[in-house]
Amino acid sequence: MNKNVTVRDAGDVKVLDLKGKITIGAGDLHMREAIHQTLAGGAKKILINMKEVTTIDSTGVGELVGCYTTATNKGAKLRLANLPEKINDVLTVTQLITVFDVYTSEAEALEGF
Amino acid sequence: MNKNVTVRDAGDVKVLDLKGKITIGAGDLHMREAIHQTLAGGAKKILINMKEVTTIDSTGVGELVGCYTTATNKGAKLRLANLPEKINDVLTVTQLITVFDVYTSEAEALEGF
Amino acid sequence: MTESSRSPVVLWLSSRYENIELAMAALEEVSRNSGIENDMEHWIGMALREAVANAIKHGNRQDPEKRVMVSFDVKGDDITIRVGDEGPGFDSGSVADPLAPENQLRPSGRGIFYMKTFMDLVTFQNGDGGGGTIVTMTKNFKNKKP
Amino acid sequence: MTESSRSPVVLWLSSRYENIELAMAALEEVSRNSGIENDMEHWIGMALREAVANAIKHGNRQDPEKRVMVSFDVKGDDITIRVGDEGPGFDSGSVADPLAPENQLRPSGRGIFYMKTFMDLVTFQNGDGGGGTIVTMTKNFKNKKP
Ligand SMILES: Nc1ncnc2c1ncn2[C@@H]1O[C@H](COP(=O)(O)OP(=O)(O)O)[C@@H](O)[C@H]1O
Ligand SMILES: Nc1ncnc2c1ncn2[C@@H]1O[C@H](COP(=O)(O)OP(=O)(O)O)[C@@H](O)[C@H]1O
Repeated sequence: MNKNVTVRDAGDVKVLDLKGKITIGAGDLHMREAIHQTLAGGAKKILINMKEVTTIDSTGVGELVGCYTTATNKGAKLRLANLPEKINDVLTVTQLITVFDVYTSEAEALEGF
Repeated sequence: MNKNVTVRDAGDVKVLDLKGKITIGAGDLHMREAIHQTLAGGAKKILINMKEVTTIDSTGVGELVGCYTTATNKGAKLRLANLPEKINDVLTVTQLITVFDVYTSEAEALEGF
Repeated sequence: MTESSRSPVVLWLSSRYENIELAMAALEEVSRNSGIENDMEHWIGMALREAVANAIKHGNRQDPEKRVMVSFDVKGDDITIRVGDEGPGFDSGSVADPLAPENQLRPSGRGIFYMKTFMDLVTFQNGDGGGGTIVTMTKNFKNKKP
Repeated sequence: MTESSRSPVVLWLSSRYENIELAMAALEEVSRNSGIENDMEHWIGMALREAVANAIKHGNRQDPEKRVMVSFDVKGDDITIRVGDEGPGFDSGSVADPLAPENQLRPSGRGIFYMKTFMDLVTFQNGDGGGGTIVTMTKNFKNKKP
């Protein structure tokens, strides 16, 4: 299975680059693991870069929500950036776009994080 | 359906560039039509450029054989050039590679046609 | 190809998530043969993913011996997709609304909602004797997306 | 994924040549899931094309109401593909040898030969009461190509 999450640092922010499909049985667990690891490492600011995500299903969306809750519960902040139009649509129809902290670019998301 | 045969002139030789799949229900009839048209137009030298052929099945091979026979019967010569390795293998196992006049490049095939 | 009924295709897949991609590959072929455009295919594919995932997860509980049936039917500008499983069936009327405020942060419960959002019509049938679920989803693929 | 049996997949296709590509798309997915490499997939695909084309052409005579069944089974390093049709059946023993000099320039008659060349084992069965043909083709996909 392709690892479709990579983690990098941008100052004190952990940036997770997601790639490809975040769908049941495919990318869903990698994202969760990566978030949990960065939180366990003490990160307080996490930025998820969705630029290269091609497809997300309800399981992937659920993972995003779960990660958001976990981060909040640990006193960390989670932001999303670079949502492709279709991914944006998927979050919009379930009214999650307002729940998440969404930014159009990585620079914008990092500013004042 | 994509037309996967184009015809061009190289001196007095008609060159047919085949492309993609020469398979049942797909590219098989286009090739036949193109050959018949060039023969009807009085061509005596036909070069089939196979460079861009990705797949050929037994129906496509049969069409090639049929075109060869038709051309020969009309007193025309037919040559093949630029066979990709897999296409070459397909003609080899049915011992057709020796029946056809096969050249590794277009230049070679045109020489002394 | 006649206008009235193109590409009837039926797949029987074992209950593994990786086989979702096979259903997607079939949709891709059916779309190509029926003139369904890429954007439209994406949204239909989204509904198909959800339906097959539910059949594997909730229906067949990932038992690879149990089969998921996926059929594609194109008539005119309508595509009808059926997804069947060998599971216990369920009452689609009592599924929680994922837009209700108390459900907004739940990590699950959005699949059927997506299916209904991206298709024109989605119906659920339980098999005879309560066994199995068949989801039937229809979409006019010449209409705009939701 | 257990080693012993991965990706059993069954397709039921209507008898249209364009559905050959659907069988190919399924093979592609099965290959990806089973670690079948590209070159090997190409040769197996060649045999699959021939088998499905024969089922559509000679078996079902292109009657779109009749179905072609294609199944994939991977056990260990062996892939077994079955292709079934609803045609009249035939005697595979009496098919002419395409390598015989008198057949070399025939425009047809090479399909079964290709199937046998590119797979390890190809067998034909006629259905009960003479109806239908099932071709079973097996290949050890870790072996080199012919
Ligand atoms: N094919 C099915 N068989 C049995 N139960 C199902 C099936 N599809 C859906 N369900 C039930 O409906 C519920 C809601 O499904 P869905 O909206 O897709 O959300 P999720 O799958 O995230 O729970 C599931 O939790 C399950 O109880
Ligand atoms: N599924 C089938 N049903 C009935 N007859 C078949 C089937 N497959 C093959 N045959 C018979 O075997 C012959 C040889 O098949 P093949 O080697 O594929 O060559 P071709 O299809 O070019 O004739 C066919 O012409 C046909 O008579």
